[in-house]
Amino acid sequence: MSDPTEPSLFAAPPMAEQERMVEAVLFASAEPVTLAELTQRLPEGSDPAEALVTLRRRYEGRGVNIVKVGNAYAFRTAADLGHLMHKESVETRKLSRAAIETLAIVAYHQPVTRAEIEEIRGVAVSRGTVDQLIELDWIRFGRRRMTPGRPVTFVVTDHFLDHFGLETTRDLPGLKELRAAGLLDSRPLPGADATPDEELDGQTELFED
Amino acid sequence: MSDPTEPSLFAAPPMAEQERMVEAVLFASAEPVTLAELTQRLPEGSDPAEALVTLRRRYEGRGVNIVKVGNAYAFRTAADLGHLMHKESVETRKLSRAAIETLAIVAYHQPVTRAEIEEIRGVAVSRGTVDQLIELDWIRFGRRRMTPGRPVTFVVTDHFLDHFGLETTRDLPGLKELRAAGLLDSRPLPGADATPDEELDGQTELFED
Amino acid sequence: MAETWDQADRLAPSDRMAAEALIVDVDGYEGPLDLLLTLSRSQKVDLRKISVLQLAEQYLTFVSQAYQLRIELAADYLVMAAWLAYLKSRLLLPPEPGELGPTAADLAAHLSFQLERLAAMREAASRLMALDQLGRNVFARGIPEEVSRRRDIRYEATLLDLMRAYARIRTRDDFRPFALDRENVFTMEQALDRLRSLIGYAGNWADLTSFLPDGWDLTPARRRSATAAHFAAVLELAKRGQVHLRQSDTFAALEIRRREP
Repeated sequence: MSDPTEPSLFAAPPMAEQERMVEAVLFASAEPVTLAELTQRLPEGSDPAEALVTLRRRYEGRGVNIVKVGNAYAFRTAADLGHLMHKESVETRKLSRAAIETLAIVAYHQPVTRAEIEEIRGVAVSRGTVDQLIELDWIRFGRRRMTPGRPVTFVVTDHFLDHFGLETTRDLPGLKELRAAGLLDSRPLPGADATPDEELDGQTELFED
Repeated sequence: MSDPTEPSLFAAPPMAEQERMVEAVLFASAEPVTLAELTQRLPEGSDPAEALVTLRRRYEGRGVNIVKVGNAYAFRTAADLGHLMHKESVETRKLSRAAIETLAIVAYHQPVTRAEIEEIRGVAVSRGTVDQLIELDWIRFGRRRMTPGRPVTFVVTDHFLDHFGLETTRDLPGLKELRAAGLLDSRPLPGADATPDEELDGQTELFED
Repeated sequence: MAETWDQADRLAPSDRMAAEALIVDVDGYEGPLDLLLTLSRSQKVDLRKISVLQLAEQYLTFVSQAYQLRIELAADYLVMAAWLAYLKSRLLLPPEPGELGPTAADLAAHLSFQLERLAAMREAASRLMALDQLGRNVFARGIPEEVSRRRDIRYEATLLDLMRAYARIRTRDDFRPFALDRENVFTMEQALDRLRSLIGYAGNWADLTSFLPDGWDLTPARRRSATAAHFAAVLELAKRGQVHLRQSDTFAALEIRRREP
């Protein structure tokens, strides 16, 4: 970022104008637009992050709002007006109970291995379930776990966040309570081999950025 | 249209609320919306025509405006900001099968020579394919192989990892995992002696360390 | 499900036990843990405070009911039953002094932790699905604008594409059997041609296997293929009235003889 006290060769447009620009770019796109992309598209020296602050405030309580998804922003209709949009709503495939539970486990425990999902649910996870969630672009393969066998892990995608209107996985409903109750800890069966420390590291990583 | 002086059975929402509704409907609709349609979608007794007047005024001079298209209304980017829409015009195309296969081989087997790619794919790799992947900044030249002819090798770039959301190529799932996730349906046919999981031994570096 | 629980809650404990004995429907549960969670609901207490002993009893009753009704129980139900029976005995007996390993109380606490966690994840799943969802409660721009001034082609590929491509290449070999392995297959047409020219010599009863071509009895695969082809060909010839067939016993040698015109 350039030092604001240093005069730039290209004077950035006034903030009100930058706000209009951000508004136009976000409005035009159906997908969330990252801050990096906004910076790239606005004239040199612009500060879209600042423009976004006022713009978001301007749309508070309106029929459309600006939501933050991961590191990106998008206009979305206000949730209370959903009933007016019947025409636009797309019938989504009905997810099986196994798929919904698997999705929740990935979201709350990520990064999580298949074995861990099975341990929590108490049953095997079928191929179709994981496949369906990957197809929906709600979960993806994450980093391998640094434990014997180096199993792959699953994490949720930004598209998942966008779909459920979450800014980050920290906003998952009830996350704090679940964590406080110790229900997100990986707790091995007493007497079983101690869990390698790495596993716990993987757990925390996710929730701090 | 109902006479505003005549009391309706259903109290129409306040005008500010109607404005929000029109705003949301125009935003989400895949086509410009006519006044008749708005009347139909808003609660009984609403006056979308009036809501539109204030709403249009509200968007005057903003980054997006409400424009009348024939007999219908829609949001459009302000004309003077059209230049910002360059990125939106980006046309995305699927990579050709040859390119995606070549990319996959480089990712899973890097560093790999062109002859090795051809051996794995079973067909010649065209220059164009390699050039395209280099141009996309997904693969680059690696070190020369210390074998007769000292052929160049290909490796994937950081940009590739970034694009595909990988930390390292080691995070790529192996065949077993692909199969477990249901992404791979083929099963060795009975009678075929092939034991596909053992075939993985060829890819040593990646799947076992 | 909820109805079943409500109903169960209204009953006296003894009646409830009896009622549960009747709802032995293994298909209704997603494994032993799911069943245990359902059973634990009848205790109407915090999952951390459930009586694992009582739970073990209920589960074992369930399993024995299923057994009496001759319902097939998956192995994992039986493994759980064995483990709970073990746990139950450990819980009932005083700990042996100097005993190593986890105590029965630890094991019981872990089981209630597992149940609580599963219940919590189910609750979380339903809260997740109750969130405002894009395309259902909340909507994106209906007419994304795509002003084409400069055509910039961006090639797209997802990780899924990449993995599928790789999987396709690596499993290509698995598909090979689709292309018939000609080398080790003797077709019926070939056998028919061969037999037509040989049949003239079969004036007396002769074993079918003696007609097999040289070199086809060396490997089992080739022998099987040649035998099958010749057998089919002989049937065809018999149907056409060109040969007689006889077999003295099941699996005995099949003999053929030319049919005199």
